[in-house]
Amino acid sequence: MAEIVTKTDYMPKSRGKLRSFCAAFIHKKTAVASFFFFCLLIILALIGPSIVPYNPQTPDYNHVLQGPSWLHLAGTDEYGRDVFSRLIVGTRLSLGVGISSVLLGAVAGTILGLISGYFGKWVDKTIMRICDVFFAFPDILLAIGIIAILGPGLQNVVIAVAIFNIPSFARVVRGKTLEVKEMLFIEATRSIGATKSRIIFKHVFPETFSTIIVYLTMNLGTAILAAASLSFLGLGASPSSSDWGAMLSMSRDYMGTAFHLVFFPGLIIFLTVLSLNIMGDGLRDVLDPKSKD
Amino acid sequence: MGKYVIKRIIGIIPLLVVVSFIVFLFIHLIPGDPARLIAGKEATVKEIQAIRHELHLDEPIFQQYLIYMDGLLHGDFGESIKSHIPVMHLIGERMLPSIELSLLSMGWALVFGILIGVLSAVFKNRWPDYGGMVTAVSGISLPNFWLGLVMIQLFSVQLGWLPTGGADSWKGYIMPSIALGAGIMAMIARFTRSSLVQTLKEDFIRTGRSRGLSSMTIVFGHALKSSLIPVVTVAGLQFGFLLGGSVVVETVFSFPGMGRLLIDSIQLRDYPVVQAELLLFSFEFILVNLVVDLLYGFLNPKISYET
Amino acid sequence: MTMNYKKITWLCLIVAMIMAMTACAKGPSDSESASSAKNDKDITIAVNQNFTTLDPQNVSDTLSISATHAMYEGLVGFDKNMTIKPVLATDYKVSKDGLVYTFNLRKNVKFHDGATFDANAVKANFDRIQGSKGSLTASHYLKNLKDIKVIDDNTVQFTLTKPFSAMLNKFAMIPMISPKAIKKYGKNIGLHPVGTGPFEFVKWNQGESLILKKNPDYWDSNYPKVNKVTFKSVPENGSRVAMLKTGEADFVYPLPEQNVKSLKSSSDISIDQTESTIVRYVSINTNKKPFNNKKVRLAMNYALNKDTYIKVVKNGFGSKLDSTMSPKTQFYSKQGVYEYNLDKAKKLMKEAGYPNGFSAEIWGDTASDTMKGMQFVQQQLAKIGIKLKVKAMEQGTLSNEIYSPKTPDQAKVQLWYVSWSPSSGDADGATRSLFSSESFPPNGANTAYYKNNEVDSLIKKANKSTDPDEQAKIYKQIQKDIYSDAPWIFLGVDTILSGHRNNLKGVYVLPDGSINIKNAQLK
Amino acid sequence: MYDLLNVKGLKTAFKNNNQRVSVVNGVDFGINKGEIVGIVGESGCGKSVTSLSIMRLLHDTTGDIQDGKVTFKGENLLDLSERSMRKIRGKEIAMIFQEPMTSLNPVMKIGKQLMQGIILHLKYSKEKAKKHAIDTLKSVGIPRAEDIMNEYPHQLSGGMRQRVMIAIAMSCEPELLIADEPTTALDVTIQAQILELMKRLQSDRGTAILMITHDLGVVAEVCDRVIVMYAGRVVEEASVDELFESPRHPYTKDLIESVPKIGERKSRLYSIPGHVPNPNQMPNGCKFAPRCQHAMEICFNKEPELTSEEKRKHRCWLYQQNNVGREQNLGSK
Repeated sequence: MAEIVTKTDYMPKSRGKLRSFCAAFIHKKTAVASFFFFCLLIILALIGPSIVPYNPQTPDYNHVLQGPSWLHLAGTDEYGRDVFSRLIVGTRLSLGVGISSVLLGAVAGTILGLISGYFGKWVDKTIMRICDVFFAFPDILLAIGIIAILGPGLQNVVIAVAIFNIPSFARVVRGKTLEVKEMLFIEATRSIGATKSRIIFKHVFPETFSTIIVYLTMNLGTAILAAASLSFLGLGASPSSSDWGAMLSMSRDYMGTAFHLVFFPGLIIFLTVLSLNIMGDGLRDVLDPKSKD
Repeated sequence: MGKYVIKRIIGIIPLLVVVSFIVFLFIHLIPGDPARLIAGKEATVKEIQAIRHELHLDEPIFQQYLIYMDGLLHGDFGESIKSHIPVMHLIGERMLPSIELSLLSMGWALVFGILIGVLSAVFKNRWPDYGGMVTAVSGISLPNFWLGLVMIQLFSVQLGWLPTGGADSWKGYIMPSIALGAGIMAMIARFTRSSLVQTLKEDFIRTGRSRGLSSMTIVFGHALKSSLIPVVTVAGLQFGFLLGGSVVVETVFSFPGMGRLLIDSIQLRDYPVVQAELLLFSFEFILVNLVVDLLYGFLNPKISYET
Repeated sequence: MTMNYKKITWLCLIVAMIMAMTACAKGPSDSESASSAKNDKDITIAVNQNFTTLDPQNVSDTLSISATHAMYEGLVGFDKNMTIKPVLATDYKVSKDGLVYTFNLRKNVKFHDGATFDANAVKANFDRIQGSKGSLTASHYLKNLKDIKVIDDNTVQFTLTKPFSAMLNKFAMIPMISPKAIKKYGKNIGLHPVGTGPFEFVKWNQGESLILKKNPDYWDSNYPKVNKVTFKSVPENGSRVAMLKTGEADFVYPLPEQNVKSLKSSSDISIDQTESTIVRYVSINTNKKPFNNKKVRLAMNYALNKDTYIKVVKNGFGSKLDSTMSPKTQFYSKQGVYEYNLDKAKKLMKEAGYPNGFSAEIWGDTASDTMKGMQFVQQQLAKIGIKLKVKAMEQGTLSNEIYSPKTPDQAKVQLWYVSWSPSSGDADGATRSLFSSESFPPNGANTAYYKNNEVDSLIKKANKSTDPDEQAKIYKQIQKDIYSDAPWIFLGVDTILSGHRNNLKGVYVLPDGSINIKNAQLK
Repeated sequence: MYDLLNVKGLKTAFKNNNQRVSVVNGVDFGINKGEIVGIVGESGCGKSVTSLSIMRLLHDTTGDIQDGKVTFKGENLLDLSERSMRKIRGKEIAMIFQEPMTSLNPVMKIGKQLMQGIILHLKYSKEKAKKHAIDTLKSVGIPRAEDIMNEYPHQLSGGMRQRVMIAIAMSCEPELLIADEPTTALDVTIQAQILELMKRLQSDRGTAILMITHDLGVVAEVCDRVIVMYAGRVVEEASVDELFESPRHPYTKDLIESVPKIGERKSRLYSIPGHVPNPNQMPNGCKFAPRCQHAMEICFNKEPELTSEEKRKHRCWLYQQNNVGREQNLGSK
């Protein structure tokens, strides 16, 4: 979908936009810091497995549950595996689940929102009612229900989390679409007889793009938290994977004896979500100053 | 307004019927056989069949729904498949702690959230604002189960100040309500801030100042009330969620709330309990929405209830 | 102008403080219950689950059984080692053909509501169970019961349809409810327990706690020795341990193995170990390739280091499973363990035609110790090239996956990490459902789809026998046959760990995992 | 020296992208008791900021008073603590604003908004305040004053709201009323009513009024004396009659020129060429020079002083450098 924005007729405009965006974003120091932290995480997710000091899956039954030391920065777990290495390798899983579920939710939500906002009337009413119903369910209950039906596993976590992301995207995009629809140039395009789908995807969608980016960033944090909660309840990632939520779930029995097992995965989740939220705030201030939280 | 409320409440009934049907289908869609789960691992097919018959599980699903609705119309929510305890009793016992916990979490989240939001808005772009917003963003970013675990480790195990869980004394409510409220507080703080910042730019604020009103009167007497609409919206939504019980936090603190009952019942495919609880939950949610709507009217006199 | 908002800052701080104070001030009214809860003769027991019901004839989970056994008693019961002893009966007699059981009842026993315990009360109870048409759990125990006869006030006689060697164990699982209460409460008896036991029911807060008090008129005047017992459900392991440390709880069960070390240093806490009837294993679907090859199954057994299993997964507590049942189960007979031997395992794999191993799925529930065990099996079998996918499923889903296939060929289960404990500690319960070919799912729990005609006929023979020695011999053979066929990866026998404050004595956990509080005593 | 308010060398700057930009730059003027003084100028000339500076109402902006003196009844308001300043606001000096739609709190009943100031400043009891509030509402010509006390702003029309604003401002009998474009947002017929009302109040109560407007018609109708501002400076000050009869500053002339007059037929309305200069790109000399038809060389290099001439003042080289131009002008009179 992103290619639509970079289509030739938008090139000059978006490049100028990009420059002014960078100029404004650079002033948000915390957001920039968060951005770099997030980049670091992405890099870890990509190259993590090849740089870790220990194989994250190899057990060492003679060194179980050791506290943090220079040898094992974040200690070892109940099988003697290096927690630090597992956290790094787990970046790929945890970010992957978060990103794919939010993207999935964003794509579906955006399409629904565009349709709902553009066509209005009963289409709008129907879509929004359904979204309301989904909205009214607490995320985690909905996810538990979905997973109960689909069965456990990461791909189902992705689906569950994506599903409860749809309404929020649909709503935001719809609101923005309503706004954009009234703008003059859309009116103009319509008058030259452009097709509906062309108007929606070539003209309305790019206008909503900045809003979507902001929401994407913010919801990514929530999605990572939700996925972690599901794994914590034992409904998500396979317990043997180094997914952060799964690590937390496996380690909570050691709360009293090996607190580092609980502490570090929680910390990394917290920092990741924090950086995403700060980044999202910064992006919102720059890209979409009108929208409130 | 009384008329409006009655109208809304009557409007709930058909909604609940629809919800009950969806919920019924949803639950029966989940794979798993309650008869198998309660009969135990040594049970034979014949025994399980007997139980299924007893529970009407061998009838077509629509028939089952009618049987269920018939009971419902007579005020009978049925009994737990697992324990044969009346569902109303099971839920009744859990509801009070859940409501208390929700109120407490919401209460302090509102008070501190609004305070932080006000401070941040008033000191916009100065250190109290940064401090407040760092707190808020952290609150949203914290995994609440982790916060719970860390608090137990610190306050119960290390310091021994608070019990690790349970709901038998007021102390048991402190940590769960913090774990639950932290995120909500953060949200409320952010909404209050951004809304109040907008309001403080309004002309009538300047009017107020030109009349010699103090900042205190301006912020709390004038600006806050009109800034609260978005805050009430989130708070209402979150309160609805809270009433449904928080599975994760209840698990961490072994709190006897609705969330854990629901999860236990889903795991045992204890249909009547799950149905009743989801139904009740929808009802609560609709009710909270009604209260929020009424609050809108209080906060914004332009909204009238003629419709 | 910057000072303009000083007041607001102050106001906010003050409001915050007031809030904090009111939160604390809420205390006195509520805290009475908390502070007065700790009396000299009151004890608190923290357990890991919720009670599901207090109807003693409809309980199925060990925890609720524990609670009902504090309030209710059966004609016979188990002692600390799971052997049968008379309780509400003073003695009993079994006819030669194993069909007629005659019980002489204890005199001067009263239910908590004042009703008298006599032969008619016993009959009322058995009538209730048989009248339930299978919806009460206890009716499973009475499948072979033909009729019950009141001989006189203090004598009852049961007749079976066919001999059933484990019948006495089943009688031990059927406690007596006051007939008056059955009439009064009907279906709601689960909420209003009335028995003859040492403790009377006070209050049950769903999902949170169960409070019992001393029965002053208990027939054995030496008991009980404490005034009040509170059971609290605390599912989070760490929290339960914390409660024991802080003294919030006097007795904690189960005690997580990993916490033993940290608790041992504490001078006012003791840890008790009980060998249980709970066996841990991975059932192997012997009907499926490559598991239908005995060499593969043996290789898996040899590849798994049981010592490390106990050390890592069980944190050092537990013993190797050296038969199909625990040493605490009736008619147990020790077999030779498949000791860890990687070379032999690899050799067997090669012989079986899988020198490079294969891929498979291991299933289990979402309990944290199951997930830990599955991972360990995964790590161990990786050494002989078996790549396992760990699939943790929520209970309902798992049971659906396992029990819904109608025929062995439809079954999808390959490996299942699970535990088993015979509900009444008898050898039949530890064998028939697991290894008889009649017990393939959905008819039973033979998820190994193990079929051995000799075992099938031996199981039938054992049930008919009334001679314990003969039964012992039969079960010895059964265990030997099954163990050598290796339909499971034999892992371990759980050691039950419980912790208590040193001033508490007499509370113990039975091998089947139920808690006995009759002898509870505070010093 | 004027006997009510004296503004001397007032300088107010705003922070914009870490840059301080002077919006009001050395404004001098004064008001006598019971006088109606107008400040006119195009939007952006700093007239509203001047009024806000007098009231020290720059709280919620990035603005800051840099220099100057605002003496009210012998007291420099800029030296007062915020607390004492609050006692002046609303009681001694009241203010009404342009937008009656948004200048009232939309979620508070009229009565409460009105009584708040009365209770605060006059220390009346609640009942007495209510009575006083109703009286004030009646005095600004609001029918059914009792009912309106219990109504919300959105239930009133624009003109009514402005009357309410005036009532609120007048409720504590201030000595000075600053009216910032009070009629701009209203219909023409309502405008006249409001101006009439203000004039009546002034003559009844002797309240001095500082009327800030861009509309010379309003000035002509109500003011005694006029101050013309351009780019943050006073460029001319004169009595109403003098100003309209013989405007001195070319800017004033242009302003008067651009007002359409009844009975005159012109092909096009006159408009002043060019734009008000951007505050951070002020020309060096006379700020009006780039748009001035009479600009001389000096006008671009040096800024003229505000010079007194009898009872009027002006800031223009035309009248300072040589008397030729001046005599020419006088001659034309």
